[in-house]
Amino acid sequence: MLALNNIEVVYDNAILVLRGVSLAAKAGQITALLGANGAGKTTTLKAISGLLHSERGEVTKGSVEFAGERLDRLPPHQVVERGIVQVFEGRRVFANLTVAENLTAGAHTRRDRGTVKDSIDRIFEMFPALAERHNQAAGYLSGGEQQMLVIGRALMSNPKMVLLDEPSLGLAPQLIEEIFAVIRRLKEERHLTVLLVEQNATLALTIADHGYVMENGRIVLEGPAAALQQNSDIKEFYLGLNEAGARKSYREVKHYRRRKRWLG
Amino acid sequence: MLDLPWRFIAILLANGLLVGSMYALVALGFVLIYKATDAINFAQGEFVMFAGFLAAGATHLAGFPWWISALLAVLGMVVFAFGLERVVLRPLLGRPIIAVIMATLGLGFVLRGVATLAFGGGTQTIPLPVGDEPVLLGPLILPPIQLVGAGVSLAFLCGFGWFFLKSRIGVAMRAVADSQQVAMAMGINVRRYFALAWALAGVVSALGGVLWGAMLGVDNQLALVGLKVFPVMILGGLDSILGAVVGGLIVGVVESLSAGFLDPLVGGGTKDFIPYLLMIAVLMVRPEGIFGRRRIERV
Amino acid sequence: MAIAFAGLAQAEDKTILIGMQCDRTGPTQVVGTMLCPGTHDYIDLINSQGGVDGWKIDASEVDTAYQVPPAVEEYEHAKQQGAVGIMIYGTPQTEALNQRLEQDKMPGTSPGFGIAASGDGQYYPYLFPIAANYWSQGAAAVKFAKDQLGGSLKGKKIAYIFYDNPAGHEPMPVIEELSKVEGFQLQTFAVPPPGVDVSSQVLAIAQEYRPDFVIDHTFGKSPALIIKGLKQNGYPLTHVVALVWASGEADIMGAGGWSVAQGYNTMQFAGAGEDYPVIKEIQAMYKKEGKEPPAAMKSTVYYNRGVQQGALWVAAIKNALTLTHGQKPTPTDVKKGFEMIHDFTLGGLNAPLTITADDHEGGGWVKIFRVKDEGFVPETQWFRAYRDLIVDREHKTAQQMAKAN
Amino acid sequence: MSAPAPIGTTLPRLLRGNAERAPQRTAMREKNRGIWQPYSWRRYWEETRDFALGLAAAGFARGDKLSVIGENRPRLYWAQLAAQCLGGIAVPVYQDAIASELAYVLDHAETSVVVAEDQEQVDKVLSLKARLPHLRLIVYDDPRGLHDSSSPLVRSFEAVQAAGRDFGKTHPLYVEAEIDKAAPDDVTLFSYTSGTTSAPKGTMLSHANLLFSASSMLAAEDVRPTDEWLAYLPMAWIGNSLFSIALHLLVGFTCNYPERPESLQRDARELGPTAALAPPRYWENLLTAITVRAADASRMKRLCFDFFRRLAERGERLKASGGTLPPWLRAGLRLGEFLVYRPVRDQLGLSRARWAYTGGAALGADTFRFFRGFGVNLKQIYGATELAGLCALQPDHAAHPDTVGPVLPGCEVMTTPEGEVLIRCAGVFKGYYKQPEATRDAITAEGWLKTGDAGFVDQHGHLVIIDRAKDVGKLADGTVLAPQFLENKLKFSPYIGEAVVFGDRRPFVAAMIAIDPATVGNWAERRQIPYTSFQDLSARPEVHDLIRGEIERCNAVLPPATRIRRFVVLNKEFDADDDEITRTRKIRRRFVGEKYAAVIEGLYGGRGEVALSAAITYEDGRKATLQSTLAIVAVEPPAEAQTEPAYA
Amino acid sequence: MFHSETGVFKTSYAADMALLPLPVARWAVLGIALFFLFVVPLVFSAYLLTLVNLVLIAVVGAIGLDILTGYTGQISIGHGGFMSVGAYTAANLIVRLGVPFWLAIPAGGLMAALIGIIVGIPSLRIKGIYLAIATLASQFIIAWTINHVTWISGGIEASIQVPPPSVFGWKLQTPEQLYFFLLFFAVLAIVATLNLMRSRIGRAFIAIRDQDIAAEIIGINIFRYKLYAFAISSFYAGVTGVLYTYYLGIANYEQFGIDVSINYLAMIIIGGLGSVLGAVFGAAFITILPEATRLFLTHFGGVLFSQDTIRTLVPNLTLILFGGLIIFFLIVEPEGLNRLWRNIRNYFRLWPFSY
Repeated sequence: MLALNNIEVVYDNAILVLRGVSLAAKAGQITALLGANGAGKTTTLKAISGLLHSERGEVTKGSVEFAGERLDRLPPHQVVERGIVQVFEGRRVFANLTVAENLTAGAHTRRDRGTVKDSIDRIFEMFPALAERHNQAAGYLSGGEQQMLVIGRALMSNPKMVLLDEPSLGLAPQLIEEIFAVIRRLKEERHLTVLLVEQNATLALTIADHGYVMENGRIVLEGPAAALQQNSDIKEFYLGLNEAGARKSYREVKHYRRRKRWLG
Repeated sequence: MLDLPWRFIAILLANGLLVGSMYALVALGFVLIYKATDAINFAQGEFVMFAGFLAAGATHLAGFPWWISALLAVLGMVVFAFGLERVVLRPLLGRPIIAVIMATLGLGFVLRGVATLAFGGGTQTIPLPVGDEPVLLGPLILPPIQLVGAGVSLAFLCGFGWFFLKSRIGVAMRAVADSQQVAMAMGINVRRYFALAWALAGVVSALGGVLWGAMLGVDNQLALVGLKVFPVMILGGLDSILGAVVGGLIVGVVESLSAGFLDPLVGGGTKDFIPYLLMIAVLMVRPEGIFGRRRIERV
Repeated sequence: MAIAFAGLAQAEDKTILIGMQCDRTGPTQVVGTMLCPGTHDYIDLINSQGGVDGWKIDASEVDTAYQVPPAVEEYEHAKQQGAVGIMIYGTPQTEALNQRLEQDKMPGTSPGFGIAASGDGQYYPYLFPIAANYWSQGAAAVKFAKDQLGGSLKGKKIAYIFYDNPAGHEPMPVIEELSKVEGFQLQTFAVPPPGVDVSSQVLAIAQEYRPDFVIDHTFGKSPALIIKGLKQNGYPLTHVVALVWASGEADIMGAGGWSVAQGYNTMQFAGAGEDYPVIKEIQAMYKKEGKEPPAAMKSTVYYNRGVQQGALWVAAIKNALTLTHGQKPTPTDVKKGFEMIHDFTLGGLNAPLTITADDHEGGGWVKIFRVKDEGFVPETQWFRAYRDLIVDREHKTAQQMAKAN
Repeated sequence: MSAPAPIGTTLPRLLRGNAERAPQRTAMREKNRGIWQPYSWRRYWEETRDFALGLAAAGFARGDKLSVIGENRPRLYWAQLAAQCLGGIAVPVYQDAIASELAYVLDHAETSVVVAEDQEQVDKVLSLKARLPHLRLIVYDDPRGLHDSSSPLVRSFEAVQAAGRDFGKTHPLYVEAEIDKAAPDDVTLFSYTSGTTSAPKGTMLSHANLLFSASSMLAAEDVRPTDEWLAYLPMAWIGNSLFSIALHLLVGFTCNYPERPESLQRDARELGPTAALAPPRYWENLLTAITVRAADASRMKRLCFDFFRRLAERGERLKASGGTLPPWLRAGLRLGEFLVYRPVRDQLGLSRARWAYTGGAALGADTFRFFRGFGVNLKQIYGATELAGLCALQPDHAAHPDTVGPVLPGCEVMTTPEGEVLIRCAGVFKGYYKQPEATRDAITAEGWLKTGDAGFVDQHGHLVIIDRAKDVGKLADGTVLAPQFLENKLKFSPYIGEAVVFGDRRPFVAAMIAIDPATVGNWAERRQIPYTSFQDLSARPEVHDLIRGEIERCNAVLPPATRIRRFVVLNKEFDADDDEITRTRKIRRRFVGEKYAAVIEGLYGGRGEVALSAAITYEDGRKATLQSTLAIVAVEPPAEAQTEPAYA
Repeated sequence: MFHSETGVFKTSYAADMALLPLPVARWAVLGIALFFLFVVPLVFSAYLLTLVNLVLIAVVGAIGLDILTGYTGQISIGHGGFMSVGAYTAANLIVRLGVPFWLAIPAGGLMAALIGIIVGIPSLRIKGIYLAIATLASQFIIAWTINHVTWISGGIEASIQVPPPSVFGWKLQTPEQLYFFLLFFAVLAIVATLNLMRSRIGRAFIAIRDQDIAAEIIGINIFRYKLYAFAISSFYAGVTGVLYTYYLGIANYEQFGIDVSINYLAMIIIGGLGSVLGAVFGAAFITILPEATRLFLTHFGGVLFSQDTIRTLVPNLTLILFGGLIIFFLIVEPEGLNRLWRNIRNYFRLWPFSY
């Protein structure tokens, strides 16, 4: 459904952030994109959603194709119109707008303005906590509620595909489970295609169908989620497990890293 | 009862309020742009001047009646603002604040040069059909042009306020103001809204240009109105329309009173910097201005 | 060898160069854009008639935007190109160039502005105000008020509204001194630069202080706004007298036109209006060339002052050429030429101006024109007031300055 | 050139002598946070002495072994010298060795003290503790993460020195006395051979061995006390011990240590070493980097570079064939020197280098010519661990890609009827530690060292090395095949990272190629060829076409019989962790042949693809298996071939 | 291409901080020094020297503003005010007490620094645009004070005439004499700033500019360093004011209006923010631009326009060029002339590669 072909992303005409990144997300599946901080995951999402332009970034080579159409030259609002919507990490609500206004803003690209109200109601059904606070400024919601709001807001555009950036970041474990349950439900019930960027690889690989690993702006490994869960490097570097399969503790922090092989 | 010259105070107050509401109109131009695009338009004064020149030029060079001239000024400023946003401001998106400040300052110079070359160096008038005979209101003597100006200003300020709060475009504009990037991700064509904000600022400038131009006459110096408006919008809060109104009124009154009472004591000229002193005092207490929104800094 | 752009503009053989400064883009551009064309037109007129004893005059103009550094820079430039003198524009510029003029023995003119004390030719040998300075203007305004108010100012209230910069302050001591002499009450009202907003000052004058007479010494936009404001507040403009830089057509137009400003008294050191032979000659020159006379000519007050400035320079050069017997004059020759100007009226455009080695002001003559119908109508003859007091003041100040340096 | 007088001294005595003669001269510089911190000879000596005292205090005695493990750091040198001062033996080991390798060497050498660079190495050694019964002490240099190490074995370098100074108070002149006890013939260094063929062997080298090599080198080459030497080679490599210890002590030049391996290129440029030694791999990588950088430069620069590169190559070929350069070419080269060659040398940090060596393996002729053309005085040297590093080098006037120059003064050379090169000199080693049979296999009764290399001496008296004797094979039709020659030709292509060529007793020549991920990745991006990982990239048909093109270019200058007819592109890089290459990056051809036997069969089997099942070893010892299918690509024979003689 | 960087390494931190690590740079600086010491005064006409002198004065002010705005990230639209503080302080000292220049200049600078600190106090609470406007306010307040407090302004004319500076009894009056005087201070400003920026204070400034909250976290007392920046920057401005005063022979606050503040901002923008060299380039560029425009149009504009048109064209075109160039640089080359220079330098430095 979505295919990135060998894209190169350059910021400020000078800083090369992504080199030759290619990946594919199949319709109705959850595709996980793993990698350490600064590996280029978010940049990849922005290359898809067109938001690079606003940060002086540019897809200088390669192409992004969605349902057979080139996306890489499109401005973000046209990408949303094509059915892809990005959810930022860090729960970026419109803090000064109310919950309802946030959702209204999410439906900006929709032509069928009459049904926006119904959609808002459906979001409220999905997230009852939001309904209670529909008139409150979104900035005052709790972290979990804000995460629900940004997902709900993204759904307001009736997307075919959602790019989810670190939905678990900074949330309590219980909330994370809740959010991931929602993601799984969206896939199963709405047949939503999801490209999920996560540092929490354990979690991501449990709900994903396929996974990619990025490092220094390149894809270094790909494979079905189940296979990746078994990969030695993945275990070591993303699942945080040592040989014995036990979790490493912070006391064992090392000033060096093991050589990675990235062989699948 | 204190032995104060009450009538004089009333006159000063009225004068201050009238002038202040016209300040508010020019400040609105700043606020619109700042709210939507995070940019400060240091050429707002030159916008007003340029609009004034357009209106005066249309009257004097082409002989149009005042209302066509005013309309032409509005149209001209909208077209100009659109073009400006595209050519100058868009490339500067996301750049440090000083870049936008300097670009608009530079723009100011260009506008001054162009206006003088195009319309000549002398002072031109905009003949609005407003009489010169003062309006007597009880003890008050009110210049009619100021009354008209204040009326038009307040009407527009109310209109804009409603537009922002209630309309779908208003919600989108506020979303853009809240976070450009997120708005973009929601499919809001941020550039279009930037252009819209500049265009609206163009409309406001055109109104300001016609009103202030009619009051002061149109020449290069009209741009200096822009300098008067800084304390207005900072006092009110850069991103608040209500703030622009209140700030305008406060500055108008403070200026008027200080000129009336302080000037004779210290030898004059206080009204130029008293608003700035007030502004600094307010900033020290509330850095975001009276109605401004506190911005949360992310590390 | 000197690298200079001078080579680009090799002066023709028989050309006398005058440096000319102007403000066409700065705060006083309203004046500059009207005045400077007048000077150029007069010099063009003389050149078109074959120049002065066969010498063409070249006034090389530079826009300083009322800034001092460009003025100094351009002065040096003009000096290097061999200028015989410099037309200064602006009071701060005059002050900055004063020492240089003396050092370089280069005459400079500052008509109607500059250092008031420089009327004293002993202490300011190379500076020529060649028109009534601010002190003379202030004194004349008081005299005019006195005459208008029936010959006595005792117990009367006079408002002095001024542009709040050094030039605006300048006449103040004289007027204050006269208030003691004449026994009137004086209150001052400052208009802060850039003077785009005078409403509260006008209110204070018209509504609060309510003087018997107003002396207006403002520049730029302010005069127009003051006229309009006083009018709107019901104050009679016949009781307002403006000093020379608040007395132009632009001020009347800015206020809303002749009809608004009816009765407004303007002070001039060059005649207002078009009814002078020299203006007619310039118009004829344009006609002959098949061109429209410049728009600046419509603004007779400033334009005529420009013409006057040009004419005085031409006169000085003519005198200098008699000293050199037709040889190219030096700056010092031109200085002497200025000091030989005697009873120079320019067909009534000027007061009968006489410049001597002692008196570089030329007598301090002014004339009041009142706005009537669609123009300026002379209200007085050429006159001057409290001359002894002014001259005395010039001497004292000049002495002080000389001591300080 | 006369044979150098035998040097009857030891390394520690040289150190002490240098410290006395020139205490203030700079002996070492260590780049730390951008600054080249200098150490004087006195400091070198004093630090070494203190550490030796500390070792003595810890019970380190004559004959004990001390291992250093890490990047080039002054302290690791001090530690080696300290051990040698006490009559101990220094056993440097490869810092990137995986656990099993390390365990083998440390155990085999019976190392009692390990001086490790940092936490990583300490952890590695600690994890092997159970397998190292002789290990008594682990000393670390960089304390990060080690301050509160719970192991009683672990101590900081400073702590050992401090203990040593205390020991010194009660034992004045202890170290000096120990130094004086030593004889030049004492074994002082174990250099574990890179072992292209089998498990590493501990080559025992004496002071005299090392100093012979160093002094004969000194006789043959322009080495000056003012030289700036950059020590970045693996410490376990004999070449490094020879240059950075023996020659350093003998000549007294300055040894400089780069900040980190990653900053080597920049540090080299800053320092501008006046002489350089690097293995072929380094020069190959450098050439690839230059080619890529030149290709990425702006048009004007690129045209300029390309033009003068061709000119240089032309000049080199002319010179090699003994022709004289026409005046226009001479002028062109002079212009090129100003416009391209000197700036490039400057960019590489080679503009001060009077000479540069490539050694340890053969360097492709094209690469060799390239650098010479660019004004780098690149020369081949030949040596072996068993010869304390060095036995032949090219004089300036006879640099040639195909020879390794005359043997050094004091060395003798002969070839066996089978074509194996034998060397005899004072540098010949003392034997393999604990392996007398192997020693007997290596040294003949007459004291000749069997180098294991096939070669001959040409008419100018220059030694020519063809390949490892065991690797030289014959095609089924009897054509002699020197795989290394072909491999070096292949590796001249910037796209080919490693190549292994087969053909012994086979009907034709086939190759296994590992692509250079950087350049091929770049190439793929430029051509809009999508790929995800290295594996994916290697499997791209476009990449196969690219490699086929490169091979065809290579074939064009080969005799038809030795042309490569089929190849596979491997989907992993050759990795020392997987034993496929040595730590000095030489192909273990035999091992590779066994490991990839299935692939090789596939290459000759005529099928279009072959299944690969390759074992992978992780650094910490975990193993995994890579399962995949490789495509076998056939190379069309070129229509018309212009051949260049291959050594056969 | 023309020089070698191989073998240029540092064995101490002092060497690492050296201003001119590369031999080629040392030669270049020597060449420039010879040019300014001999070629300029001997070859340039008095008029060109006048221009150079103005550039030299502007260099001091531009560098000063760059310390605050370019290096520390605090925008000031009030530098004209600080200059007038310096000018009047010095003028009063010179005229009333007969203070020599070597006292008057630092005194002017110090007074300006004091005022700068006061103006900088709001930077504790406010930043960015708000601070910019607060500095603008200071400009108005300073101007008003000078204009109205005759004790400062020396009389209602608010202009103080100042005798030329005298060095060992020599009065410096001609452009040639003033040239060396001003050159000394410009060079002093350049060298002092280069050294300042390599110091702890300089690094703190840059840290505050780049990420003030992060700077605070790593223990930089932001407020104190911001005040340092204001103080140092306004010290330079004060010195600039004194130099102007000596140069013009008059202290006049009207010469230090908002336009001057904006001019200086334009200098550092066009030159390239946060670079001493950029400030020098910018100062030269902005000072020469109007002259160049005028000379060009008066000499070559005659082909297209009448002299009268040119007289109106010149000043307005200068304005348009001035504003247009600011915008142009901001959009096309935000790092200014300094970046252009570096690009040229790097082109050859990396020759024959591009990185």
